[in-house]
Amino acid sequence: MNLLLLLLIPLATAIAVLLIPGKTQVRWTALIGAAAQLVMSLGLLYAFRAARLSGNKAQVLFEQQHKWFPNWNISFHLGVDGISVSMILLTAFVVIAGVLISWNIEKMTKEFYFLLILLSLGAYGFFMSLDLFLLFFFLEVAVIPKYLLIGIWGSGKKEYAANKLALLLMFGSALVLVGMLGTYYGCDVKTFDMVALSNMQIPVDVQKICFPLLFVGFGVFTALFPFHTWVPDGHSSAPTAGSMFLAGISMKLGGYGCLRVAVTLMPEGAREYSNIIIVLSSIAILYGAFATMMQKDFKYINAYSSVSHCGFVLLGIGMLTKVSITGAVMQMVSHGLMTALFFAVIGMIYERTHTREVNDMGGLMKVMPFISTVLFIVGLCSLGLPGLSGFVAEMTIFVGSWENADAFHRIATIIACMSIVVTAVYILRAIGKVAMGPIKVSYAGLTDANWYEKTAAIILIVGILAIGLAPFWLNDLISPGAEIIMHKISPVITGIK
Amino acid sequence: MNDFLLLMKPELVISIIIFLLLFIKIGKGMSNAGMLLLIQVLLLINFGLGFFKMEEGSLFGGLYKTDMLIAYQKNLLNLGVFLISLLFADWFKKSDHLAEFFMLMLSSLLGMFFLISSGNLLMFYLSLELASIPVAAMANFDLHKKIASEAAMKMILSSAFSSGILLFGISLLYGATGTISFDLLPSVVTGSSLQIMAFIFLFAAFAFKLSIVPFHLWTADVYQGAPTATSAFLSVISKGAFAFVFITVLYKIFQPLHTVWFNLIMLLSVVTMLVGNLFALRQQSIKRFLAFSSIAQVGFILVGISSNSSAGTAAVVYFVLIYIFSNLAAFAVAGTIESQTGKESVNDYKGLYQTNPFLCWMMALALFSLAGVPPTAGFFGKLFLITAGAQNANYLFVIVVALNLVISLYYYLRIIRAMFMDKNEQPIQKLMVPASVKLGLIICAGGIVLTGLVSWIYDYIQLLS
Amino acid sequence: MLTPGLYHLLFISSALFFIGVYGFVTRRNLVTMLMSIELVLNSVNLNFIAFNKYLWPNGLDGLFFTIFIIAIAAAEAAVAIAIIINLYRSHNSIDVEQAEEMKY
Amino acid sequence: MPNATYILLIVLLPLAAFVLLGLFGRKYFNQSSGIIATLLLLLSTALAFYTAYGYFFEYGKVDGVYQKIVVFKYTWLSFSEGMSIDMGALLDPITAMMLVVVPFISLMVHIYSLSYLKGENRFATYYAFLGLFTFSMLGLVLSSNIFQMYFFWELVGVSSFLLIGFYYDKPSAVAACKKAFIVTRFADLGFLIGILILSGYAHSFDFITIIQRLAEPEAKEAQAAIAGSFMGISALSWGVALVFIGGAGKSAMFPLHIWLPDAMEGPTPVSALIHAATMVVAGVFLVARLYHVFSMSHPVLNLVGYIGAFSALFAAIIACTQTDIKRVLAYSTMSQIGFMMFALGVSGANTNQGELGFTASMFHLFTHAMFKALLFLGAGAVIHHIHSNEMKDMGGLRKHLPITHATFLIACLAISGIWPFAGFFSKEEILLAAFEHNKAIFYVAIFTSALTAFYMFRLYFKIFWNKEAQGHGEHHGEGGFAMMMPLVLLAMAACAAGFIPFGSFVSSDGKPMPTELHLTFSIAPVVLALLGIVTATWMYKTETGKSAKLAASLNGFYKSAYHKFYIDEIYVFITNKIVFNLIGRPAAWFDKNVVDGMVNATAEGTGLVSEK
Repeated sequence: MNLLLLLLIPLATAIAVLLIPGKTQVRWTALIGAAAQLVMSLGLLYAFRAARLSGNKAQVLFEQQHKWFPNWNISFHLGVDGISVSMILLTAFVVIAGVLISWNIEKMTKEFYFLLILLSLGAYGFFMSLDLFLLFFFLEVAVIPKYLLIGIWGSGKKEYAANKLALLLMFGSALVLVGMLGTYYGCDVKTFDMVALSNMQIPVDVQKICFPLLFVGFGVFTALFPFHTWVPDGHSSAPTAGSMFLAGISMKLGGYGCLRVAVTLMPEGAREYSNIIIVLSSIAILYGAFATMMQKDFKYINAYSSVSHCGFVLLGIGMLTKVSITGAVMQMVSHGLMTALFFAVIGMIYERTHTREVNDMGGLMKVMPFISTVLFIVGLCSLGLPGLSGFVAEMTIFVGSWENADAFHRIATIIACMSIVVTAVYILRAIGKVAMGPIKVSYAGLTDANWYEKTAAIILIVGILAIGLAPFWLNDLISPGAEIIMHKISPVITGIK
Repeated sequence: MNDFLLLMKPELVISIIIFLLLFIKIGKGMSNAGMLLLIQVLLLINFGLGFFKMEEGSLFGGLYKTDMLIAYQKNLLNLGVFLISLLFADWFKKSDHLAEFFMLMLSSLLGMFFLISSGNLLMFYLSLELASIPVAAMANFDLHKKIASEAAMKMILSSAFSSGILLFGISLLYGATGTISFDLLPSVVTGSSLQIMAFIFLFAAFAFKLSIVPFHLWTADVYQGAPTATSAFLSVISKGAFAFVFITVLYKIFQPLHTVWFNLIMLLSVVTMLVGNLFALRQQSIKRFLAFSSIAQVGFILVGISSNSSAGTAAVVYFVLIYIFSNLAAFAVAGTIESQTGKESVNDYKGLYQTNPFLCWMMALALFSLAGVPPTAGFFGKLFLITAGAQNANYLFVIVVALNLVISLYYYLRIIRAMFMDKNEQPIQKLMVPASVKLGLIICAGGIVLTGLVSWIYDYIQLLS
Repeated sequence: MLTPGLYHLLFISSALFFIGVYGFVTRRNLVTMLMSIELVLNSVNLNFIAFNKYLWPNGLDGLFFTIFIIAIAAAEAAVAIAIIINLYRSHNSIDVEQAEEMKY
Repeated sequence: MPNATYILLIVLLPLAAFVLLGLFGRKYFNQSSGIIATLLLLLSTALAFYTAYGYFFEYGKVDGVYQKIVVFKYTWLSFSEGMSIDMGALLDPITAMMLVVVPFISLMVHIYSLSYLKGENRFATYYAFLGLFTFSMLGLVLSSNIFQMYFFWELVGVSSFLLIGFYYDKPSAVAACKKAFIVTRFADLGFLIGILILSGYAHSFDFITIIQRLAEPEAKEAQAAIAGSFMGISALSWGVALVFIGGAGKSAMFPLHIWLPDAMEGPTPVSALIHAATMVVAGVFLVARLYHVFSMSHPVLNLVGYIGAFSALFAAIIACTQTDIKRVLAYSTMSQIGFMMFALGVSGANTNQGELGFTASMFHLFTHAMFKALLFLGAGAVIHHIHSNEMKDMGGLRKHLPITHATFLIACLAISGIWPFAGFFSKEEILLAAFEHNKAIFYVAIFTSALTAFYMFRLYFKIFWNKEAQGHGEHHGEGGFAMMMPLVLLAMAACAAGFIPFGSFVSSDGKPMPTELHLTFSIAPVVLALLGIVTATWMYKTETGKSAKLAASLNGFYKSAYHKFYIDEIYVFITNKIVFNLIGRPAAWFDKNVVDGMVNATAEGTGLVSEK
């Protein structure tokens, strides 16, 4: 399995999209590219499992390293472990759904798809990088397409939202940059290579300074309280596919970065600050959920709920146990799929009703059974219904968190658990208002989903069900990766106790 | 004799071109388009020739020195001038005195070459003047424009004044050490108070030339008033040349005073960045905007310089290369629009994308590169500058620099927003972009994308420095 | 009779320099400003000569420098005057206060 | 040994019905979908009966003790060594008993609905939901792992949500289904935390392991759980108490009962299946499943007892005042489940021998399922006939609906505890268990029992006797074979179920439990029940003003009972005024103005600086 292919396919697609004339051709090109990418990702999953089954115990598989700015000890170093594979899969699913859902974009179609694919390129690269610099490069690659997607194709306060998003994310990456440089110069051996860095002991005082920088930096991407305010505005102003990518992929970059860079490289720092992380993420979980309850705009509902759900990711990471970290990654995958689907549904409904105020809608089940059913499924997934992916992820985080036996961690866990009730309240409220109840006269003539909307929704639902019904494969994928991380952290934790 | 020809090749070629132009002009002359084409071809040849036989050596008893890095730096400047000849074709073709403009510009370039190659303060001063004075004339090239003459006036006065300060510094240095040779100076610079005073005068002069805060006041007016081609030349070529020579002066001559200038540069880099960024936030004129942006960029260059290492040198040279591509592209778009419509306010750019997508993409690419957003080369350039600078710096400094990246992004996005997002009832009409401008922009775009991703370019520079 | 020593010359040159700087900063007439710059340059000339003569009499560095400065000052003045004349044509004034087409 | 494939099929056949009908039902076989689902369920029921038979009579008993048999177990999600969510099937007496109850009632409801919902637009969807519910409920009772149970617990909740909200365009139905889901969800939070606490000490999610480790006073895990304390209460107590909250939510125990009456917005057969016979007893089942662990904590067991008893009385009082017949039945359900709960609560003094309360509770669960399903289906027939839920629209229906009338009467007698109907036997055992262990609960129970008889016969007379309701002529008859057959079958079960020697099958320790009748003890309850019936006859057999007078004489009390003691209003106050206004709104405001404001202020500050 050559990982470079995973970068070259989107690149080739992007270039093809730029060169090909005609909107229909552009759409199909993008779709074919996304499909190829999905096939590649599934192939990667297969190859990865095959390699693991055949007893390959290496930390990262399919490694490849090319010379790239050797003077700074930077290299083009790619490789995947189970965590990355699952994130790549997530990306592939969301991308193809995003491409499909934007089928009816008429304004600057070519540019739209180009940016979408550029964004996905950044995400793929980010998840595969084993070099800090490369990782940072891809992290930033993904920022500007978001800005443009929101600013050009968005709605509402789009310029304000786009600016806020770009600046806050850049603020985050600025912190990451500083943390990265601190790490680079703080070690005896100057290198950006993450494998090399993780094999050496980064001095404790460097960790104590750089860990918060890196964690907060990445945390901004994943809606770390109180840097989450780009989330509601950004998501709600973005076009449908933009929101899907933002919440589905982009927020996961942060979580992945927190885990892969901050926690893995700096266990001492992680231990030092884990309590703060837990407090902040608990706040985000509950506070995000309560704030969601009060929202009336459908997109805001999902955006705030993303804040709450991403709180789980950070909570899982902050709890620093193997199971909770596994859960955090699962939550990233699950939330990625789910929230992408949620935004897709909101987009579909908005296309038809031209309003996002939940109070203005009602009884859509009658005219759009498919869309409403998808809304039910995604809503139930969001509130953690068994059989769907959200349950698996949340439970794993809860169980993992509970492994910490002291009162502080347990109370935090219970606080996080409480969100399942609040989530149920706002999800049901939204669904009840939108899909159920008597239908408005003006909506009686609306039509159900088109083929592309259906396909997009079904692809994402398949992903959600695949995790929700049979989580063991995902667990098998992630858990060894989490174990390696824990392997680094455990001596630190037990050493202190 | 062979040595002479070989080592001074860049200067000789430029001189030949200048004279060639002069003869043609004195002779029966040519049509503007033909002349421009000729110039472009000549400059291309000049650029190509630069890569032959880059060697190390010195002439005239150390007055003139060259080595691989210096030759490379000259190549960069050649490239920039060649691009200018392509990018501002629109304006050139309309100009009455095309040949003169290039003669002036090439003279200035010649001065810069000597400046980079100078091994002696006298040579340094002479070439500095040769590099500066023609620019003032270039600034006044739109004779009928009021603001052009104002710009030229500000340019020449500030340039002359800074020369005066520089000379005063040099004279003090001479008095304190008794030598003006670059080779001898490092061994005699000891850090006496007179030397520090001389250094400060010298530094101030450089600050003028590089428009480092607080000596930046002339920059915006000159950029706005001068013809866009001149502003581009000023902001890219002359900045680059001065940055190169600044490094030489600091690293070679004033190495013993390292502790003195290190903190000064750190402080000034942050201040320069902040001022550049904050003023750029609220500019309406695109050229003024680019002026403040280039002030901020100088702040970043200073970060690289502060590293006091070969990595810093390499990062600065690399950054200048990228800066040539990015800033020239931005100026070219602004210049093309200005020369065809006379509009140069950010508000005029609203809705530009609907009519001129090509120009907008080029502008966007250039601005992203200036902002340091990947995958453009500007990202790498900025990052290496910061990485080099972080070597000796503390966290606070790096954080402030990194946050400046965020602020700068904000105002670059302003232009992007105007072009791509804002609605406009009457956007600028569809413009005819001349082929050479297109070619130049595409070269710039290629440079912006590839210079970063293809790492051997940087490796090569690092090898030289 | 008092022979002028290095310090006298330096005093004069420094005075000239600062007078020049002061003039450049305060005067509003462009020609006067140009004259101020000439003062600065001449102070430098004086410096070089003085240093050469009193401190480093073995070389001629300072002397040469002075000659070049004088030459270049002339060139500079020529360009500057040309520009000022042009400015005068368009503004009908050589007062810097009048040259404020460009605003922040 | 039991055949794993069969057991798997029991669960998966309803799921197959759900998937098949859910995906393709509306398009391809709308009206035939009922038949398909029913046939699939019939197969499942047959297999379930076969399994239950096999367990009770062939392989379940080893050395005279019924064993807990794990038929199969697949690791579904493995957290760490020993901690994993397994999908498995655990067979023990209560599971086997539930394997009889759940598919049987479900099958009856399936058949009944064939006629009841005929012509309904979303017929296929309805059956799909029924399939989903049956699947989840079967999965729940078969769970071998506490997390597996939670998994199906939630699924049961959601299928209940879907079925209550089946008439989604009725605002009241929407409100009811949301309420049901959210209230039970709130209770599930307790369940979840309870699971975390218990499994945290037991280091396992496996039921058998948890019971082994926590119900054995000598085991080190149990000692740790007892020793660990929070706010002066042992961790074990916290754990089981929280689990009980989960059960109480599902089983509509006070104060988490508010969703149950509203849930009657669903189609009536659904009420019969979910809100009478199967889902609402899941809480009882849960407590029974972890009975041995509950026994380790007497305070919690007492809590279970008192809450059960209070709910029984509370619901019975409200039931006397309601006029919607389904609501009366709903409150009666709550009351009966209260009986089951306190039966569990009053026992458990020791774990070494069988407990009468446990057996009685399970017995009552079994019989109650039969006659309560019957009552609901009967009520459904009535509603089907006159298209109203309100008592005031009814009366004198015995001539029009003879079969319904007869079966309804049987069910009323059964629930009132009149010999020889099923309710008599199970209720006697419960009362006996209460009498032996806790006199206070016993008196409440016996009073409630009388009250039960009173309100059931109030209902009965109001429907079938009393005044003649207007204009029956144009209505169709009783709804055909598909509706009558389940009624008759259930009535037969309600008559016969009491004679099953239940104690020899189901007991807390697996050994047979002697359950003979104590005739002398039975006199008092039966007499009281008869007294209730007589009172009801006197007041309601014909249209008289006596009931109104009585209501007037108890004015305040009657009013508050009629308004369900204003519990709903309290909830509304808490959610609207406290949760929404005091938490939600400030959170949203804080986010919009403070947190976001800081971000904007930074941006504006930078802008201001640049303007000088």
